[in-house]
Amino acid sequence: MQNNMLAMILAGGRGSRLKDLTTRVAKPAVHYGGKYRIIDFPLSNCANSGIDVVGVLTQYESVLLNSYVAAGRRWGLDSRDSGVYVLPPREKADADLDVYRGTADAISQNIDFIDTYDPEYLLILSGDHIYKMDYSEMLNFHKQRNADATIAVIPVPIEEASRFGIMNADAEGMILEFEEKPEKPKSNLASMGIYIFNWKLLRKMLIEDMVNPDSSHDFGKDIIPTMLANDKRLFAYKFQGYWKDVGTIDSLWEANMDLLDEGNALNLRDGSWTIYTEDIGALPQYLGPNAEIDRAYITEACKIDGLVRNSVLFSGAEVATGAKVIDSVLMPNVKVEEGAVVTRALVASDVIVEAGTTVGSAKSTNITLVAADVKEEE
Amino acid sequence: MQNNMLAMILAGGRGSRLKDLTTRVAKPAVHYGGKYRIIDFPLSNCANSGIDVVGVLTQYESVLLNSYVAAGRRWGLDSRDSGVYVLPPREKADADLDVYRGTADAISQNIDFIDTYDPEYLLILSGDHIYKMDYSEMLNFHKQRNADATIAVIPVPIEEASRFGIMNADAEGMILEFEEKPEKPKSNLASMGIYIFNWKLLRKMLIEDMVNPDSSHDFGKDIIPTMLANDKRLFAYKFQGYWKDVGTIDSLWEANMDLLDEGNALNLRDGSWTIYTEDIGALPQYLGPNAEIDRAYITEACKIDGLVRNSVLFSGAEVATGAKVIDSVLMPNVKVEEGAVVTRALVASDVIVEAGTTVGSAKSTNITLVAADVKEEE
Amino acid sequence: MAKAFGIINSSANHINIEGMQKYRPIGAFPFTGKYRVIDFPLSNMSNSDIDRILVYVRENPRSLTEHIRTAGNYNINSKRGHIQVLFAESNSASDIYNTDISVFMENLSIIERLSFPYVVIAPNYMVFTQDFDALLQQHVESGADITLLYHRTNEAKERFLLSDYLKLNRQKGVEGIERNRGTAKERDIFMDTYVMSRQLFIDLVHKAVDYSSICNLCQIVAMSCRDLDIRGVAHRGYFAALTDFKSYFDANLELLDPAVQCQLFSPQWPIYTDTSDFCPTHYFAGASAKNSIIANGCVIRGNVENSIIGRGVVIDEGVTIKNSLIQAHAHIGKGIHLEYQVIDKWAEVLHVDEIIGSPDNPGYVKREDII
Amino acid sequence: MAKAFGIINSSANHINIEGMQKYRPIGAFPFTGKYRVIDFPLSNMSNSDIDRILVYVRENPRSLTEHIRTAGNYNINSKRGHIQVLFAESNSASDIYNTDISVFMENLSIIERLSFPYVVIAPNYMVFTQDFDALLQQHVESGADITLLYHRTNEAKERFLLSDYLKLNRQKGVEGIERNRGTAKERDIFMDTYVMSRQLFIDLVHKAVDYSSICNLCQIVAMSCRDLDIRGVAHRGYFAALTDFKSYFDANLELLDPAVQCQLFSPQWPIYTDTSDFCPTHYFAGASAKNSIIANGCVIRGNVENSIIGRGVVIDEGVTIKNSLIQAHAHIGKGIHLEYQVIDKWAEVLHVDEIIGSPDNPGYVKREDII
Repeated sequence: MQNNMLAMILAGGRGSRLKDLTTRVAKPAVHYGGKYRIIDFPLSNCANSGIDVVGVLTQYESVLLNSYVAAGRRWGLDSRDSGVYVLPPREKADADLDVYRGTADAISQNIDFIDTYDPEYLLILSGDHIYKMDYSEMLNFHKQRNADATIAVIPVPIEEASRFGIMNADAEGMILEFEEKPEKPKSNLASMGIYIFNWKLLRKMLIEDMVNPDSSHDFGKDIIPTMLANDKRLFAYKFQGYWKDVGTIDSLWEANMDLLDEGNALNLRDGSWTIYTEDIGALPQYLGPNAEIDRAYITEACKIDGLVRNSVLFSGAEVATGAKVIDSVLMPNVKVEEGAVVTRALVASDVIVEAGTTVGSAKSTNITLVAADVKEEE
Repeated sequence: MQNNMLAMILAGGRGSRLKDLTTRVAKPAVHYGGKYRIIDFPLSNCANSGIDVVGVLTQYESVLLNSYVAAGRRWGLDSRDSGVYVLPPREKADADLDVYRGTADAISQNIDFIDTYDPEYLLILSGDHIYKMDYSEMLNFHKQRNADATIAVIPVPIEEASRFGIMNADAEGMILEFEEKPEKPKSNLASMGIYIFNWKLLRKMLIEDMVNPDSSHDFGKDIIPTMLANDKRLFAYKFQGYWKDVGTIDSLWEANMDLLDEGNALNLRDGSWTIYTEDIGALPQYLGPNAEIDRAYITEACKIDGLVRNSVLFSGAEVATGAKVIDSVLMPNVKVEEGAVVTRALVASDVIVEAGTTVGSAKSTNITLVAADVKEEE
Repeated sequence: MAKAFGIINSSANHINIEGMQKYRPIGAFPFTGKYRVIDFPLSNMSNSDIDRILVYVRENPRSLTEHIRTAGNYNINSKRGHIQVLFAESNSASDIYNTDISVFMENLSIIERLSFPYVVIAPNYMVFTQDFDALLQQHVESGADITLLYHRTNEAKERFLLSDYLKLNRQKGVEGIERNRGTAKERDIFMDTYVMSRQLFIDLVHKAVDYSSICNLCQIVAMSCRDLDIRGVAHRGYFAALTDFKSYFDANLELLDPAVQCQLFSPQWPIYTDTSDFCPTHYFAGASAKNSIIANGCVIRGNVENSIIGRGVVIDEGVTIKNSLIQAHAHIGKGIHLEYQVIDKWAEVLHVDEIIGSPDNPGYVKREDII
Repeated sequence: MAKAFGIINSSANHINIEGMQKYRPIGAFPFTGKYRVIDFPLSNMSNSDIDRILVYVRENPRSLTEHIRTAGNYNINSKRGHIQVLFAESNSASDIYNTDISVFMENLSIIERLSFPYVVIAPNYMVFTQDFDALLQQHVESGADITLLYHRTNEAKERFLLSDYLKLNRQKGVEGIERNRGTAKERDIFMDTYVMSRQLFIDLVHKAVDYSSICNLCQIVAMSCRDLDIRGVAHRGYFAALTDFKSYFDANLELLDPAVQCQLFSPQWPIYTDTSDFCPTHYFAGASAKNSIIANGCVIRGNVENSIIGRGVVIDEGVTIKNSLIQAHAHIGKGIHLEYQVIDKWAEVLHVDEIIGSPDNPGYVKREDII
């Protein structure tokens, strides 16, 4: 292990506010940005930060997610001593098969896995955020502060702070207080759900937490408060840059639209911090003789012979002659047939918008989610 | 998928007759032959037979097994469209988390995984047998016979046949009858637990079996008899060669000892059918100035300055000056200290046999399992 | 599993694609934006279950060696299979000694240790798809000593002028292999693709060496037409021989026709290449793109028509590009007008107003040049 | 993550290991049975978090290119990192033009596109372990322009006679780099290992090219001693320079001493190599092996003493092997007696009774020879 830090990604979320997008796949496997899945971001961040071993804690309906992350070569995490390991709940000699009871419990149930690598530091990540971050710099910060735990934080507008876990820290970054969704926030530094712990200390605390009947076995609700109560050295590491939790259809659409902006902060084209993903074997995008493109983010295997304006098209999306796609996101393999019009919509994978139909509206407040084929009414 | 066949390895067995060897690892992860683990055999057979995708169905205490098989590069199963996928029981939208109820249920619960690859054929293997077999030839046999299912069989001494599932087949190999552990076996062809099914048919049968309250959800007890009862075309594919189910300490010891024979049928040195395994980074074996070697199978990272006779030494095993290892198997990282004597024993990983002690006996009927450090009595 | 190993052969030294070939062998040339020419023979072999492949690289090995280093990208089991590069190791006094036969001879011990009974040999400068396993089966069943693949054309007067053609009898027996000199309309163009037993291949290598130090494989096979049973098998589908600058240019632009795309690319016969990890292509307001193939990672603010754009290309405001190939990482600066051009990798076209070529005489801007 | 990329340099053309070097560069030579010489610099870089590595191969690239093709074997992230081979692409009229500088010049655009501020350069013909990240840190903190690694010896009269040494002042400033001519007992042998900024490296390449077409890196650095702040850092631990047949032979046998083994191999600093997938070694009744290092995959029926046996070697009944290196896949036939020999890969020693060399003059049997 290059920097003696092992990463664990919590990827068990159902993401039920993403509605039909997550009935068959877990939230971290949801598509984003034309060719990516959300979990590509923490995994690529790990690869680029020199982390060799990543455990992915899955739970709900995870066959697709499991297969997806198991192919560690996508993120270069397939060298001699490295790997991406899928860790669902499992039966043990001394315990029956049971679901993970909380974020901390998911780690506790995998202490044996972590011990195999004997890491000095444990990095805990969430599988459903979009951002680029060098965890090795966070680790340097952690070491310099001689911290017991370091929590990445991001400034949020103070009026929204009550939706987050808020850190109150001193000038050095030492955390004095942690409040989960405070009514009257004292600071605007929200936890990003990214933690570095000294493994030995965390291991001890997790073992205590597992048998604590009053614990909900959660990092934010139980482990961090207990550490603070025990006067441990907790530090807030301030992150600057693009960070998005795409919890709803609207925010997922918006995060995709962000990519159309000149100089957007995520900058997926930056070769020094590439986000790696699945490789698809297909022709590059083909634009037919009638294609009209105006502000668009388009990837391999798309075929376009209609109008695409202000939209993001995922692998294999097709826009037939005379069709119009405006202010919309087409997920993989969506077909918009001749003359159909899609406006302010997020069209789920494999959906066919039949010839001549219309979905979405320029005037709607919310983004229309199109999760089933659109047929002409008779 | 090169030959349109996907493999599923049943690797959930506890292997409790292997005693202390399987308290921490599942049976398929047990060491064999100096540098291998048992599951290397089906996985390497898959790789060498041109199978690209392998699902490994794990259940009990599988963290080590999961991490081990997840590194698909060990068997070259890490190319673009290939992979080794660990499939423990999991929670679904329509079903709670529950253990696999039988061999057939383990497949049934992963129908969604298999469907992703849309295979024509499904190969079902057991994770705990030692043998080399070209499954592509078995598939050719299956296709030529236009079979619905093909079961690999091996001739066993007729007096032992009642311990096995026995196939009664006609001259063409068509199975007329299947008897699980028959008192009066009519044939000596024992099932090796290797099946090729036409996936579409099996899928249908598994869905029926899942809701059948009388079924134990087992291939041998339920699926195969039902297929025979429905007049499906089942064929027996006769295997010639080395095949061993190492269910007990004695048989595991024996299988290791087989490797010492001139021209043993397993022939691990055959470059045309290599068994791939974990790579260990260490010096080759070093034999000191006092080493005496006589009939031995010794691998990398061993250090020997004593006597080794008629024995198999696994990675990192050490035999100090003046120590003697006779008719024994030393699992990884065993240390036999100065002057200690090990005879007719199987010494488990990491055990230290302290200086001057003696374990095992040339006269014992059974092989001595040494699972804890041996200290001098005071 | 196929019973053959594969060899991907280099173009002989009479073939030279001006400009671009200075930097890499034809096998490493970009094709349709994201592929390289060698991806086609490699994918043909991989899809035909041939997973042990020797690639002869005559010159400038770096880019090709880089590109094919990961067998896994071609869906080849990395333990069982292997893509191995054969270099011309002994620097000969003159390029005429630098033949495929001399490299096979140098590496004969490797070939002798391969336990496959057959070999399939395909060229690195032709683009087509072919199931080699089916071809091998046909070869074995026919009882022929050598099977050669050919493509029938009725444009032999204008095209394939640097290629050979097979003289076939009515039983598809090969009576000779000769250079196409454009004297007839219909020809069975030889696709430089051979199937034979490994032993016969080894014998032919020895025979060629004994005959002449500059004899190549095609010549020794041509000379053996009387002694051996050599048969032709017809290829169907898209076929391009990249033998000079114009044929390379035309073959690329031909792929802008969706009907041609379907011939070469089908879901049943995937063409593999290395992963680029480029983000999608970003079109800004004011950009336009018509009848074009555009790879990922581009930033497009100008106008593109009838062109193929490689990975990571940057096209500034007001640019017009027509009937051109823009290779990866090139940069076309504001307002520039390009027609019938090949802009090589990493080139920057910044300080000109326009470069206009013609269909018969497309232009070329060198790799890494700034103009 | 280290802030440097790595270059593994080839030995200059005054170094030649007779016999073996005909078949592969020194970097591809076997060392202690299962490793190759280049595994040491590559593992040093990988363990130092240097994951972008250029390997210059002067000649016979095949075996080395094969060996290092999978960065993952060296525990390098295959997306983030990359081992790239630089070939001498332009065949020069004479070998004297075939210098490291000429290859760096040819590939300067690659080097210029790498965004690392520093470069660490290590040789492919020396065996040692060194934390390059610590060396880089020392370099940065010292403020020196160039840091050179050296090994102090008091055997300079007899050893390292083809190596250079550093003329150091009391502040470890390098005042000159000169060939060790065996005129003094104590010397600070230069380990051909450099740390400098990428920009200075590029400047030096240009400077060398301007100075002379056959100037190499060591020479241009030596000439810069007055103008630049160049400092030496001492290396501790095992060090071998493989510069002729005897030094190669001796360095291997030296590793039979467990104390020397510990110096070079430690669990904290793993040495990586490619996987062989060989089964364990099989000793039959009547075999014996003492004070030897034996790789996997061997079949041993004879007697081995003070020797190093490579992978897959077959040693028949009645054989006696003493003080020898038997390279991979060699076969020693019944009853044969070998002393002080290097038997190269795939060689078969079958039709002789004995070959006895001496410590000062070990013998050599060629690759794939049958004798």
